[in-house]
Amino acid sequence: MLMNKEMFLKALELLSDRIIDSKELLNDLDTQIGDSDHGSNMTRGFTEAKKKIDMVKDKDFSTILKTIAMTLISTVGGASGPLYGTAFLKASMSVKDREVLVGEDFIKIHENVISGIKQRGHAERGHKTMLDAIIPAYEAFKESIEAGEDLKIASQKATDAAKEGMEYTKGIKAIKGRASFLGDRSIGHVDPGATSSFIIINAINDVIKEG
Amino acid sequence: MLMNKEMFLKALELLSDRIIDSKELLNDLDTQIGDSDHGSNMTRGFTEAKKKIDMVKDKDFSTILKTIAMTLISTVGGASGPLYGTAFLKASMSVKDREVLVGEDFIKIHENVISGIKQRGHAERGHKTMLDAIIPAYEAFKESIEAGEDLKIASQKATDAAKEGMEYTKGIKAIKGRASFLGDRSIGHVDPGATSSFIIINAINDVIKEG
Amino acid sequence: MKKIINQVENIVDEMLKGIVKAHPDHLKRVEGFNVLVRKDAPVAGKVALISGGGSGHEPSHGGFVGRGMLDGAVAGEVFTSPTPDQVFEGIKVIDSGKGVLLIIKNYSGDVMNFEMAAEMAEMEGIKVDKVIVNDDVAVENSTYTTGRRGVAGTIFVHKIAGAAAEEGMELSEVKRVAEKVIANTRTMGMSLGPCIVPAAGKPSFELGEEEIEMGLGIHGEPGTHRESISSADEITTHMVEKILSDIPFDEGQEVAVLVNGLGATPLMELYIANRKVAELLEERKLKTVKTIVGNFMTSLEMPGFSVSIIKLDKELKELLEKTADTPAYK
Amino acid sequence: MKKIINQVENIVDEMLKGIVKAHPDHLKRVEGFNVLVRKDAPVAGKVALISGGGSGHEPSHGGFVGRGMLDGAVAGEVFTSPTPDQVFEGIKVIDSGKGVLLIIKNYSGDVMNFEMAAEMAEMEGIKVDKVIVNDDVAVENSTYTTGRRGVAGTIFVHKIAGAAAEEGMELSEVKRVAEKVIANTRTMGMSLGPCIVPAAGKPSFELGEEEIEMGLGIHGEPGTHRESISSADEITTHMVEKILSDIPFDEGQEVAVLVNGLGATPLMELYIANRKVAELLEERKLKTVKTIVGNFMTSLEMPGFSVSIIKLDKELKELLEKTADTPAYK
Ligand SMILES: Nc1ncnc2c1ncn2[C@@H]1O[C@H](COP(=O)(O)OP(=O)(O)O)[C@@H](O)[C@H]1O
Ligand SMILES: Nc1ncnc2c1ncn2[C@@H]1O[C@H](COP(=O)(O)OP(=O)(O)O)[C@@H](O)[C@H]1O
Ligand SMILES: [Mg+2]
Ligand SMILES: [Mg+2]
Ligand SMILES: [Mg+2]
Ligand SMILES: [Mg+2]
Repeated sequence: MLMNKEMFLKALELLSDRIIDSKELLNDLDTQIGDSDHGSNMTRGFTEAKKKIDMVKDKDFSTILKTIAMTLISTVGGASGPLYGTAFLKASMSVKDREVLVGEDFIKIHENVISGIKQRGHAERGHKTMLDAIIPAYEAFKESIEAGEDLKIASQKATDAAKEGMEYTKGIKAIKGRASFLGDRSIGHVDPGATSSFIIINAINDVIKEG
Repeated sequence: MLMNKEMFLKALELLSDRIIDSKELLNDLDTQIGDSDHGSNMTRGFTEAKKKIDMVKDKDFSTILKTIAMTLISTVGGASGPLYGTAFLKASMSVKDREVLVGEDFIKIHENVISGIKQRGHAERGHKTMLDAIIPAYEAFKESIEAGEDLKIASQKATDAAKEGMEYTKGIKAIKGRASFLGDRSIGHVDPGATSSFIIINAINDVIKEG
Repeated sequence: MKKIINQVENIVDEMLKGIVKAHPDHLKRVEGFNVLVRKDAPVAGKVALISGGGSGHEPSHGGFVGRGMLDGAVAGEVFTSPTPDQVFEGIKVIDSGKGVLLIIKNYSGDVMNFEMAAEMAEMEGIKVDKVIVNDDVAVENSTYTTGRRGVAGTIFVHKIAGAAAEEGMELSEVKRVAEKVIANTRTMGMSLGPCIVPAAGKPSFELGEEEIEMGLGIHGEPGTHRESISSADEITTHMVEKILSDIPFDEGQEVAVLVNGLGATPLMELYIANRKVAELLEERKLKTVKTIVGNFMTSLEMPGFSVSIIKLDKELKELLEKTADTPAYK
Repeated sequence: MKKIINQVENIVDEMLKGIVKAHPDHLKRVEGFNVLVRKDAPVAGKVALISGGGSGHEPSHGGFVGRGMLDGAVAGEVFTSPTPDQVFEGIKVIDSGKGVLLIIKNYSGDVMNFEMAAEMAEMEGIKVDKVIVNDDVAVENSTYTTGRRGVAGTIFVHKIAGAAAEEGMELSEVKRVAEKVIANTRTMGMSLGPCIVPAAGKPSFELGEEEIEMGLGIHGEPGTHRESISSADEITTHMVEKILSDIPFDEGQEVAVLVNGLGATPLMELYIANRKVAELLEERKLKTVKTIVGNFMTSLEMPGFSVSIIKLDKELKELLEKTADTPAYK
């Protein structure tokens, strides 16, 4: 199976809505180990992004993703703004000229997104950030696709891995981001950015599942 | 009966102790309609006064009372400092050359204290101040003495009247002092200054009763 | 009660020590007294100004000691008027022979203690006079009662009368200017919650989750009434209207504004309120020539604020615009 | 949550309007942006300084815009770094051709957003450079982690680098001075309670009746640990010792001190703490040449304070003592 334009737009809408619905959850998580704003930041960004998507929905994948990227960069702020902005920008660059997306496209997106986030934020896996949800998702996805499994299966495996990665952040100490200032006190709380990343991956999976 | 030097010193000590013990009560009353400090103010003053009394206890009545007056003026502050300071100063002037105090002396003290407080604070009876305890006490005392009753009886009647006057302040609106800024909201709370005045009158009565 | 303090009895003394350590160029303490005076006091040939009151209103009053404002500030215990001997000592130290003006806020305690000090000073041959600040519009006016409180508008008296003295005016002239300021200044305050007087150890009042106190002073006392919290714009409008309805303002009138925090209100919120104040005054066609925003006359850690407006004529405006150099106002 | 605000979404915009209304002589707003710049920006022939970060730290950063300090300040949402396009706009408006120094506090968000803005500015041919402030000693140093936070000590960077720019130094020189300030500044903070981020609507953490947070930053985050409240002297001693043990101080070293309130701490308490700071520095034979006490880098309505100490050499001392004219620092 593959992801067509209709599914693509549906996925973007669903992930935006899911983020907006999770505002309070993400703020609460950020209150534990940060400054209480991750939900507000992401909601501000994706509320604006939804409006912008509507204006460019007839354009190609790359343009739409770039529009989201620029919107996030100029509305989210904080650490998550540049990082998710960079992520969408890298995704945009990964799908130039594509009209549908297949497994290999998603692998490429993942790889570029991860390298972009690492470059911007200098974090690695295990630092208790969004990367702890995204990298396991990527690895599970890639293994599944390379084993010849269908996009649906690979996407489900990626989502499960993202969830596990998100939950894993609860047990570890933050090395990067605001939570790192807490030292050992950051242990015992799930990372808000890993949670928003899981929410996004999960929303995309829900669209793929149905498609 | 009359009040001798020993009783006089005992009365001063008891009234000081009673004020100090009532610190929290007086602060609490002042919290309702003022600025929470009447107990602290009075306690600061009478703690210091006790030390000073000890240094002049061999002197005459007038000197002792003047010492208290000057101590209160320089340690209490607020509205109650100048008023109680003036009251003790007027009392001091009323007992020049006396070696014991009889009914008439107490009438004279009362009269001078009341006129001193009125002069300093421009308040009248019914303005919800210490005068609402002191003036009724004076009237009851004077009537009793003039009817030929003993100091013990007169003092008890004065104390009962002071108590009634203090309780009466609960139902009226403050016209003078900080509580006046509350307007009708001052109704329903006993005046802290009337309470401290009652406490003082009551302590003196307790010594006279025993004497 | 959580406070950054040591022994409650030592609060005022330790605070004064900390002020002097912070501002050694502006002020010094009169040894043995809770009195701060200008570093160069007495200033020869200048009428001296003294103010003060209970502590807990910082930066009032010590923060306004310096060139162009006060010569001396007397600190009582928290929310308790200072005693006459303290005020008297301050008067003696700052008098240069030109006389001393006492700036008193209208509270029975302040009035009585400062008056007793004035009597003591007069007995020593010092020329003294006084003004009584009563800018609070929350309290209805009446000749029968104590009258209105003196609150944050007192800052305008310090500043403008301070400039008058610095200009070399005589005592009677400085007093005239101070009284003109008082006659033209109005203040209204509100609060979101209580403060805790350290010696009492308990909140000065209790408010519900959605309640605010309107029309309150600067000593933690309750206000004139309670209401439900509304928006910054609604609250500010209510306060400004209360002021504008208390004293007639003509179109084109020049005014100065003080948006004063009571201690725990973030500057962010004061600026949000100031935006509305400015808008309301523009609507009324009043000309705001100076705006002051910040914590100037506080009530310990009370959350809330007051708005003061002063009508300026040419003289007051010029004096307000003169420079001053004090720890809290420059 | 009781606050003097209107719609939560409008807080930053309304606050900026209120600031401009209060200080029209010092600053103006870049239309359409949450950026405050000097009234006379760009200042010809002068290196420009820009700072900023999330809102909620008032008077930081807009309050330090003016002669001798910042040329521009960018305001993000409450506790949220501003976006790169906002910072970029500020850079464009203040650049006079001599280049712009970005003063960034060490938070991933601030660093990334300001860096992206710098990239945009460089693409337009504007000379930019940056310094990253990391004065907080509460966080243990490590090359592995994000490093230390930038907190109240940033005020010294604004002041001293601002004076350097005003003196006509080139961008590289201003940067050198700023880095010297950073290398010599240390801060430690504590809190008695949480603050409430308006959009979140809930306290940032909960503390027991007798608990305090030690070693916390300026975004309502919990600190490094909790302890029972002790006296002002004990708390202050702990903080000063943490600072003095972090950087070697020789006897006779000249220093400046900032006792900074986090928003809801009465000035009274800051002065009480300052008294102890002064005493401790005297005991160590350090020479305090300047003391600043007040709310400079706040955390909304958080009760608490921080102590910052900077080691001064001749150059830093002279620049610190130059006059500045901004709304919050003169
Ligand atoms: N350097 C980094 N690399 C990757 N992710 C990061 C980094 N710093 C922070 N994050 C992520 O950003 C999240 C916080 O985002 P947000 O609360 O919106 O920004 P801020 O921390 O500036 O308030 C963290 O939970 C973490 O997942
Ligand atoms: N003008 C006045 N005349 C008589 N008594 C007064 C006057 N003003 C205040 N009082 C008394 O003083 C009491 C308050 O004293 P206190 O709390 O110590 O001073 P303050 O009001 O300055 O805080 C009031 O309860 C009242 O009884
Ligand atoms: Mg955050
Ligand atoms: Mg009182
Ligand atoms: Mg009092
Ligand atoms: Mg943030």
